[in-house]
This record gives sequence, structure tokens and C-alpha cells, in this order.
Amino acid sequence: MRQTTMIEGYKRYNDPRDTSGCGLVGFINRDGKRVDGSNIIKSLCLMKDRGNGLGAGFAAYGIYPDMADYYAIHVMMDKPEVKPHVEHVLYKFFNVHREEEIPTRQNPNIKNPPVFWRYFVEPKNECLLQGEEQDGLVVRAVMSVNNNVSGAYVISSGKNMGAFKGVGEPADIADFFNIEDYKAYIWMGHTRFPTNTPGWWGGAHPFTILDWAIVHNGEITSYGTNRAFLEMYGYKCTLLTDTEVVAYALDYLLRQQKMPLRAAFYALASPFWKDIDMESAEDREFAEALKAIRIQYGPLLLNGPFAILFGWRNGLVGFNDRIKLRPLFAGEKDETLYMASEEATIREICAKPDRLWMPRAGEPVIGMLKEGA
Amino acid sequence: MKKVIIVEDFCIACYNCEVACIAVHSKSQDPVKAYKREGLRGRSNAVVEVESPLAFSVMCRHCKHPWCMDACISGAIQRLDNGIVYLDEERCVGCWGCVVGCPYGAAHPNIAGKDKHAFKCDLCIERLDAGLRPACVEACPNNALLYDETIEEREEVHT
Amino acid sequence: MIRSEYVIVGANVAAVGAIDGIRRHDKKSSILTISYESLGSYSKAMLAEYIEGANAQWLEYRGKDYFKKMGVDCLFGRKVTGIDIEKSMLATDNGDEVSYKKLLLGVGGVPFKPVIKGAEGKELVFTFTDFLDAEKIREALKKFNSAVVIGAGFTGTEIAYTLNKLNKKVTVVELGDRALVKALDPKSSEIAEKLMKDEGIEFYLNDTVEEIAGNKEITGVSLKSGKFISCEAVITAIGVVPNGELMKNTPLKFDRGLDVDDYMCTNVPDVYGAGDVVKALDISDGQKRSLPLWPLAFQQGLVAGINMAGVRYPYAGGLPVNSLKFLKVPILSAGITTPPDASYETISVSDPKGTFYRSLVLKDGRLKGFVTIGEIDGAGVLTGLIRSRIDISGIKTRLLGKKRIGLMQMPREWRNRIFTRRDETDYND
Amino acid sequence: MLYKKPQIQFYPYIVQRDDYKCVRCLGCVEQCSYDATFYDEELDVLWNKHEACVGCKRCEAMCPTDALKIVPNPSRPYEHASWKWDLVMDAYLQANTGSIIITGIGNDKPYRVYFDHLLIDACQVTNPSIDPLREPMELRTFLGRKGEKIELAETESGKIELKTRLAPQLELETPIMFSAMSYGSINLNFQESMARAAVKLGTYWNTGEGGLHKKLYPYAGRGIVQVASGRFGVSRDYLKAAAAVEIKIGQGAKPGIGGHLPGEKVNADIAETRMIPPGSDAISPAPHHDIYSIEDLKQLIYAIKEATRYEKPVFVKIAAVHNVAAIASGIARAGADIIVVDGFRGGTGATPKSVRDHVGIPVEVAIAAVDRRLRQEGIRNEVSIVATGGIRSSADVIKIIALGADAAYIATVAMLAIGCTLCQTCNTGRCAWGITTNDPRLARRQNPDIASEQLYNLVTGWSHEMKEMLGAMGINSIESLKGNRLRLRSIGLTEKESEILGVLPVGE
Repeated sequence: MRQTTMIEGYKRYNDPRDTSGCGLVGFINRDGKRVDGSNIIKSLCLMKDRGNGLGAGFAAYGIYPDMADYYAIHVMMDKPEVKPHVEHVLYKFFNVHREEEIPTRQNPNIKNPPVFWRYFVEPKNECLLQGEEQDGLVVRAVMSVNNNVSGAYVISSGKNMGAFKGVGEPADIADFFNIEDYKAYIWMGHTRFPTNTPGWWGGAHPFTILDWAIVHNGEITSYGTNRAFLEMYGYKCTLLTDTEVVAYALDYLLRQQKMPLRAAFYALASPFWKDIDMESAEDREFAEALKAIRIQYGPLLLNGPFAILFGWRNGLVGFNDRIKLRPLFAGEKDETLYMASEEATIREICAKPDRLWMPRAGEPVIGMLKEGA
Repeated sequence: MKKVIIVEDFCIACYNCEVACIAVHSKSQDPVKAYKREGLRGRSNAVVEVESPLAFSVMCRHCKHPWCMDACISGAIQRLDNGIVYLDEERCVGCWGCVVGCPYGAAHPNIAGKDKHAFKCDLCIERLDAGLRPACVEACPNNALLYDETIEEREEVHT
Repeated sequence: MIRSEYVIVGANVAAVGAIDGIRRHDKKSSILTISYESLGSYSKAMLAEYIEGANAQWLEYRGKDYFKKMGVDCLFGRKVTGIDIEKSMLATDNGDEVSYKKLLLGVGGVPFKPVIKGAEGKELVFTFTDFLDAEKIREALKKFNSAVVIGAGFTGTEIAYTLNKLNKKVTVVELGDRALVKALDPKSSEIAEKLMKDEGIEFYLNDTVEEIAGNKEITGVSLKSGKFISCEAVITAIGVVPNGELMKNTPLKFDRGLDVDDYMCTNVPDVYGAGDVVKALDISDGQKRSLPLWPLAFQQGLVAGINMAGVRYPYAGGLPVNSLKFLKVPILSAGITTPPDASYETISVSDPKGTFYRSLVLKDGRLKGFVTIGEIDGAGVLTGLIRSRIDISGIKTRLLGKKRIGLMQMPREWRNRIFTRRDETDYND
Repeated sequence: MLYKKPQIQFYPYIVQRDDYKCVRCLGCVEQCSYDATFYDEELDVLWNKHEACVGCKRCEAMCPTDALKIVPNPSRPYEHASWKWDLVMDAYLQANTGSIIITGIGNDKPYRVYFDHLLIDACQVTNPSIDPLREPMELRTFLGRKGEKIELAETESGKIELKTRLAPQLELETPIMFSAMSYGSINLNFQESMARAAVKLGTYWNTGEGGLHKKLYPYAGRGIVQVASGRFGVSRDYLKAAAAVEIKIGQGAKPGIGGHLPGEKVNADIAETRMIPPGSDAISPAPHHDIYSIEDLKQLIYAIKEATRYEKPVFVKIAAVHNVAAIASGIARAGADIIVVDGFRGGTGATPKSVRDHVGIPVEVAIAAVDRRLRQEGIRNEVSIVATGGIRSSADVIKIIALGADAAYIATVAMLAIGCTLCQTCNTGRCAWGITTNDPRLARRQNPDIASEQLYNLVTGWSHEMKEMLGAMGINSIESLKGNRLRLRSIGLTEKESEILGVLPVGE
């Protein structure tokens, strides 16, 4: 009904504005079976109307099986001249095993695209700081490129995964990056309707750090607080969008603080105090833990409306803000777990799911890769 | 029975109870007119006693068995069904039996006035009927007068 | 024969007290009052107002509907002529028989009449005790312009003052050396006398009327001192004595007053007494005596009623309290006003204009009585102090101020009790 | 008196009495604690001694017939742009007395109030604002030290287990507490009112440096007890009874100045509570004589922590001074759990006017500076920051939290809630509103039954307003506002001032 009305509206007034927000979709094959990009493209294109053509992107896990031991650094450069500056940084931190331009196709709707390169790298041991792990060094290197090299941005930096994103409609971006050619066990897609920040290539989703990737529909009203907190721990927010704090927050919680996965989501979308108080009567220890999480990680609480998909090499998680101000659906068929902004999106690629549900506010839907898969 | 409870710790000697009492028992219902036109100055049923730092306002305790009523020769003082000890000024002949009988000094002689009669607190019976609190309680800015069940009666209810 | 659970002889204030008392605990049983007076319940203390011209209804105590409202049957205008204690039966002057289960005798007092030569057979010789007396005086007002009042007690001064107000030339003859000797101390008597003299009333003290001169019409009175006062009317107002008429030839103990115990019960079970007829406890000195005072009659009636209804409740005793309501300057007194011996202490204050006077009589630091003239607001606090027997030696001088007597001087605990808790006047149930 | 020194004639207030309306109830005579009103029985007239009036408006408020108005005396000393009339008056006064001018309440000079140059953000379209009447809206705040991390484990049932023990925390249902006002400087009724309100509100009250009266021990569970330079009333029971301990280094109204409660005000009750002889002067030295350095402070903090078995958070309160950021950083590293920064608009019972009006800095910039400094050092999350001294409204609380505070202390506004009219004569001890006085005749003017209700209402009202503002910002939990300066914009400030506050100008 709603879509019909909107399409009529388009016809009548040729009104470019849209009343919806971003659209997101993702799925994971928990057995680790890789599938090509056709399904993610199909489902994302169904949600074309949720975006406005100012951004679309994909993240895929398992796409570089031969290079799985190396960090795959996807770099976006405004112009080719930037490349030496990028490499100046990268070569300082890494031994570069392979570098290549990310294959793209000419698409009539994609105007003046930046240049995309990928580097398969291994951190130089001598660059590690005292007690630092390789991941820490990669984060430092990414922050260094993003901060210091004007016109260059690291799009993704995890192993055996990659992010592809840009300004354009989902179909055009998919076509531009040859998405259908990649095979992955986790796929994430996003179509964008930028509001707070301009529509530019770097601002498209997903946002990643290491192999954490985020697609996000919504607006983080706690951005200032989250950012101020994260900046104390070395994160630099440079991408002019609130979504990046989610990626950094997860990196901070899961990697730096080594929090259990579920606990991290209790920090980002905490239960309300009234629920914790109620829980206290039933399970005091659990309530105490929740309380401690809120006290300790309160500055990372994500406020405002959002639906977020969060992927990494071992799984895919979807979650909503605490009062569910943005839509999120989940579906299951055999070993595949689907999550998307709309029910239709899931049905488009999985006509008869075993189960289809709307997750509760703040409650994460976790799809983990089976051990050994 | 609900009565006016006097909390002597918090009386601030502002005399608002007296002014309110006089005003509501006046024809004009206006304090300035009551004092200046109707000559009701000194006719408050509640009387503030001050001896700094102490102060409190005293008015009829509405005894269950009132001394003043015993002493009333004209039958002007009667205890109504609702417990209010009421002095009908029309019937009062000014014998001052209530004045000398009341151990709280809460029945007052109106000696100077044209009509020689006693007067005392009627618990603002008309206000109570209208669902309001007695005027002195309403006027008290510091809760030194409360309209409530008296302590023992409250205890009885609770136990 | 008329039957009633409770029968009350008399319908005045003691009877009203008794009805109140009975009805507190017994809402159903029948009550009958019998009174020789047709007016039923009225205020004897207001007879002076009647003489001045007030409507008889004005005197009605508690209003017309009182007996009906309380569910009380009345036989007014009937005199009880005898009691048969054995049969629990009363006889009335029209031959009715009334049977009772509980009986209250509230028959009051009768005026004390001294034997005076020449008093018999003269129209304008009055007493001043009940409504009939007042009616007679009122009817005779046009017939005389001057009067001698015998007795300067409470009723004497009141009738003197009233007649004076009605433009009669009034002379008061008193055996004692001052007016109002029972109620006041010498100084306040002096003030009261002066107030009355200022109005034109003459006093002859330490003297008494020996003979009323004249034939049918009075020409004057001759006094013991030999003086002669010409007048047209004589009113004896020496006081009342308990009315023992009904007790004659009954087992009821009567000796200058009906004997009652602490529960207002006579020596015969189920027969009670209250009011001017009984001898009851006077708390100012702890003696039992007849005190013909309005509030005490009410209280005794109430206690009798409560006990008649089957609830044991003792009479706490009464305190003589007086108010001279008729004077221009109010005079109030209570308890012992003239110390009987040196164990009492008297403190007083007065202003030279004679419009303010207060004296306190104490014994062992406790207030026993007082007189206050002029400034009377809060005088009841002093009455309360006598009753509560609080040691006031520390605050006594502060009670003498011209200012209104308040509760500021009272112990804080005492105050808190009455400020926040149920009152403690509720001594009767 | 026929002759007065001419200077005295320039009294600041006139008592205007509408003699027709005045019914001579004499309430004003009783109410005036400065003997400016008296009754002439002979003439049946009420007179006023204008020169005694301090403008507290007590009589005006209590007059049942509205017959009184206290108005500024239109005939003031001549003034011009440089010689404001109060300076002229001060000169007259000092010429007569030769002493320091003492005053009460906070700074009344027209320095820029930064709060009034900050605007709050709201959501429109792209982001739904939240209706606090329909959705949960959380103000619960925890104050206390946070470690670097907490250890958590996921159980098989998917629940989370806490392995770390948190440092002691104060749990506030709303981020507003009642600031330190000592028994002695204020009376017990007011203190009891705050204590009762704090308990009912689920927040905390502060004893100030005057000890904890035995009557208030039942409320100590919501009490923060102060340890100040005079060490009044500090005992084992005192520390044990409280929820937290506050070391008071300085006070916004009088940075660098000690305190002095004159002996005549030290009645038996105050003496017992302060643990000093009755009638003796209660002197709080300017510095703690055992704290001459940050190391000394650290020793005291740990002495208190030892004494309270590390079960109670320790506050350190300092006045907002120029170098506040560096000082706060030192305090954080000295082991304080909570740092209180008291701005120069904070109130006082008595202080030299010269100090009150010219020493210190505003709390807004102090908090911004402290928050920035602690973030630069990466230790902001370890300590809590409480702002006080100049918090006037719920919007101020929102703004100060967005600038970096965790919670706010209120005091002057709490006094306003119970009647204070800012007449600035707290130091006289004759406060006609019964707040800053222990005169038994005046102290009874505050009935804790009423006053605690007033305080409760004030904070409840503020809390509702804060929820509305948070809802407008699309935030449903106060922790998402902390240090969220992006939700503020400056208006009418210089670029430098905006930068110091860390706030963008409007339009950006």
C-alpha cells in the first residue's frame, strides 16, 4: 500500500524526496558455505526506494580464500596521485604481499568514481608497540591513512573479507564492483539515504575496522558522547558519519575489552533500568552484571533510532535501538540466517523461511559460524 | 474526629490564621472590610500566643464533652452530630460561663462589641460542608495548623 | 399506669444532662421526665432576662425539639407527690402512677425564706427562684417603683440590678459585711458593690430586715439596726436549699441535701440524684456539699445518666464557678476566693481605675481559686489549672498580667496533649 | 534618633505600607527579624525604620492583606558608568566601620553567564524525538570510579556473569544532588528537609562541614559527609554512617578563603554536632593544614578510604579557579572517585564581598576545561565529575552534563525553593526566611514537612523537564548526553569562547 502511494507520488510530482530511511540486508551461512553475490544484489535492489541513490555498499566474508592469512586493505583514493602517499604509510607498517586495483566496471550511472586498490599485507613485527597485537597495529595504520593522507580512506582492513561501497543506486554499485563474482558465507548490503552527513563515497556503508563491518539504518543521537569516549582510546572519527562509532565501539568492546559478544550488545543497546531492576528479583547476578556493564560502558550506549547489522569473520549480528525506532526482520532457512529492514527483502531471496520474526528492541539476533566451518 | 491540630514547633506568629478567621466569619468575607468596616478586630476564634521564640495559635478543641457547653445557661452552645461544638451567637446571653469554663481559653467574650455575647471556633462548619478546610488551616503558611484526625483517634483506626 | 425504663423527676439542666448521658449508651429504652413546671426545660439563670421582658421561649434550654429528638416522653405541669421505693413507683398530683426501673431525682432547690414579720399576706413580697416567681415579678412590675432586695448574693444582686435597670429604686440589705461573699474576695466585692452603687443601687450591709411594714401594700422595711427603708416591694433572694420534700418518709437519706455516692446513686439502688438537690464533691476543698450551680448540675446529671445506663463512671467532683454577667464590667470567679486560713497564699493585681482586678488563691503552689474582673478572656485557663492541680508556683505572677491568659505558661507536655491528641475533658465516658 | 550619619540615610529599600489595607494584625512586626517594623500602640500605627530593612520581603510575603511592598529606594547615591551605586555604598560603609565587607549568597556581578549562551539541539524528521510520557526515559546516574575494564563471562545459558568487583558507586535517580550547606550556616530544619527530599528522590544530600546532627543519622544513607579544613564533627560514626565522604578543599563563592562561624552562633546543639565547645568560634582554615600538596591530598583520600574500608566513594571538592583542569587531573590521579567543581557563582553563608565578586571562574568553562583535560589524558571515564555553583535550572543541568559533568549539585536554587529571596544577608544570621539562621524563633519558619516537599517538587519538576529535553534530542538515557557537546551550539560567544567550551556556534 505504502509503496504504491509513494510510486504514485513520484509519478505525480516527480518528487525526489523519500520518506523512508536506509535499507539493510545481510545473511550468513552458518556452515560456511559460500554463495555468490547475486542474492544480496537481488534483495538489496528490492529496497531501492529506502535509499535515494546517494550510497550503497556491500561487505562479504570469505571472498579471498587464497589470501586468508593476510589483511586485505581496501583503499579508496580520490585520485591516482594519492596512491604513493597511501603506500608510504602502508609500507611503513606492513610487508605487502600483493597489491592490485579492485576490478570495477564502467557504469553509465556512476560518475567520477574514486580509485580502489587492495593490498594483502602482513604487519611488520618491528612496528608493533610494546604488548601490541597485530590487530592493534592494523588499526593504527588505518587511522594513520585516514587521518594523514588527504583524499584516501581505508574501506576495509580485515582478513578474507572486503567492503565495496560508493555513491549510487544498489544495482549500479553492484555492477560497478562486480559483486556477483565474489563468493562469501556472510553477505551484508546497504542502501543509503544520507541525512546528517553528505552523500560521498567514504560515507557509504558498510563501515569497517579490521574485519568488523557495520551497516546501519538510523541516527546515533549519542554520537558526541560515544565519539568523545572512543577518542580517549585512540579511535579517530574521520568519516563524517555516526555509523563509524558503532564499528569502533564494537572493536573497543570485543577486541580491546575482550567482552563476550552478547555482553557487548548489552553495552550498546542496554536494557532499561526498570527491566534490570525487575530482573534483579529473578536473577540477581545477571542483573548485577547488566548494571556493571551500564555503569562501566555507559558512554558507549547507542541512543537514537537504529537498526544495525554487524558482521565479522565468525558471525553476523543484527540489533535495534532500545525502543525499536527502526525496522528489522530476521528469517531462518536451514543453515542460513537472514536479516533485513523489510520482510519482503528476505522473502525475495528466501521465499519460504522456516521462521520469520521481528526481533525485540535492543535484543541482538546472533548468527554464529559453526565451529570448524 | 477531624480537628485542627496545633503544631507549636512551627508556628511563626504571622497572624494569618487570625485574619483568615475574622474574614471568613465576616459579612464581607474581606479582611480589610471585616477589620475596618465591620469592627471585627479582636474577634478571631483562633488566638495567636507569642512569647518569642515560642508561638502558637489556639482555638476550640471541640471537646467530646465540652466544659463550655456544661456552663452555657442559654443552650447557645451545643455539640452537633458531627462533633462540632457550636456556639449560636444569637442565643448567647453573654453570661461568660463558657469563658470561665473552657480550660483552653478558647471561648472568648465580646465585651466591647454592641452585642454582648461570647464567640468561639465553629471549625468553619460552612467551609467543611463545602469540602474545604477550616480557614485558619488554609491560611497557615507553615503547617502549624493541620486539619486531621487527632493522634489517638488515628491510632485507633490503625490498630 | 405509666411505665418507663428511666424516669426523671425534674426537667431542668440536671435532667437534660441525664438524658444526654443515658442516650450515649442506651439509644432505645424509654425515658420519661416529669416536671411541675409547664415550661419544661428552661434556664433559671436567665430569669432576670424574662423579667426584663424577654419572651418565655427565649428561656428554653436546648430548644423545643430537644425531648422529642432524644426520644423522651414528657409529663410537664405534673407534680410528683410521692415515691414508693418498694414498688419502684411514683405518684403524681393528678393520680397517675408511674413505674420506673431507674429513677433520677433532679428536683432542685427551694428558696430559703427567713421568717420576717409582716411578710405574710402581702402581694408584693417575692422570691426569685423559678419561672413562676419571675412571672409574678414581671406581672407586678407596674405596681411598684421601689424595692428592697434581701440578700446580696448572686441572685440578690442580679434581681437588684435588673429592677434598677427597669427604673426601680432598689436597696439591698445583706446580713454579711459585703456583697457576694460566697463568690468573691473582699476587694472584688468592693469593686462589685461600687459598680452597682454607681448605677444607683443602695446597700445596707451587716444588717437585716426585721419587719415588713404596711398592711396589704408595703410601705417599707425596718432593719435590725433600726433604720427604716421605705419601699413598695420586697424580694427575698437569700439562696436556695435542697428540696427534700419528696424524700420524706422514704428510705432515701437526706440531710441538707440528698446523699449520693461517687456515681450519683443514692443509698437506694437504681435511684439517682443530680443537681441542686444533692450533696456532691466540691473539689476546691474536697467536701461534699450542695452547690446550686448550673454547670455542676449538668455534669452531675450526665454522670448519673451514664451510670443509669449501666456504665460505671465516677463523678470527678465539681468546682464552684461564678460569673456576674449582668454588670458592665465582667466579673468571674472560681473555687476558693477568700482564703480560709493562713496555709493559703493570695496574690493579686489591680489598676486604680477599678476596671481590672485579678487575685489568685494558691495552696502548696497549686491554684485553688481566683477572681478576675475586667480582663476575662482566657479565664477558663485558670479554672483548668485549678482542676488539673498543676504546680504553678513558677508561673503564678505571669498569670496576673492584664494580657489575655493563655496557654503559653502551661507545661509543654500538657499543651501538646491538648494540641495534638483527643481532649481530656472527656472525663465522663 | 534625630541625628544619623548622612551616609546611613542612603538606605537601599523603602517599606511602602498601604495604610488602608493594613489591618494591624501585627504579623509583619513578628516577621521582621531586622527590627525594621514596630507597632505604636498609642497611635495604633505601624511604623517602619527603612534604614534597617534589608529587602528580604518576608513581611511583604506574609502580609495577609497585601498592604506591604518593599521597593528600592529611588534616592540612591549618585552613580555613573564606573561608580556603580553599590561601590559607593561600600565606600561609605567601610569609611564608617573600617572592616571587611561581608556578604552572603553568590556572585551578583553581571559577568557573562555562559549557560545563557548555549542552545540545545532537537530532533526533526530524520530522527524521531522521544516522548517521555510514553517511552522510558532514564536519568539514573552512577557516580564513582570506573576501572580500565570489567571482566565478564558468558554462561552457557547465554547470560552474562560479572567477574570484577566495581568500585563503590553512588546511585542517583536523577543527576541532581543537594550541595554542601553546613549545620550552623543553615539550620537543622533545612538540612533535614534536604535529607528527606534526597531520600524520597533517590539522590544525595551533603552535610557540609558542620558535622552530622544525631537527628539526621536516619538519612545518612543518602548523605555525603564533608571533611573540611576545620574537621568539624568528623568521627568514625560520621564516616561510617554516610554514603560517601567529601573532602572540601575549596568553595566557589570564596576560593582560597576559609570559613568562620562566630561563637555566638555556636549553640549547644551545633557545638555537639561540630564537636567543639559551645560558644567557641568555629574556624575553618583557608587550607587544610595537613594538605600542602597533591601528595598530602592523596594521603588523606587513602586515609579516608582505609577508614571506610574502601566501601565509600571519596569526593574532592574544589573551587573553579584558572588552573582548574590541571588541578582536577591531579586529584583524579590522587585517587579521588568524584571531583566536584564549584563555580564562582556558588553561594556562601558569609564571605568577603571582594572575594565573592572577583575570585574564581564560571562553572561552565571549568567543567568544559576539566572534561577536555581528563579526556586528553584518557582518564575521564575513571572519575566522575560533579558541577556546582551556578546551576539555576533544568536546562543548566542538561547543558553542564553535555559539557562534561556527570551530575550537578544545587544549593542556591534549593534555598529559593523554600523561600529565599536573595537578599544577600545570610551572614547576619537573622535570615527572616529561617534558612541561614539558627535563631529558634526564625529557624521554626522552615517546617521540614513543607520544605522537603518543596525541594522534592523542584527536583522532580527539573527531572521532568530534563526528560523532555532529552526526548527532544532523541536520547532516552542521560549517559548518552554526557560530554555530548555536539548537542549544544553557542550563541553570541566569541570563537575563542566557543572553542574553550568545545561547542560549535549556531548554524554550524
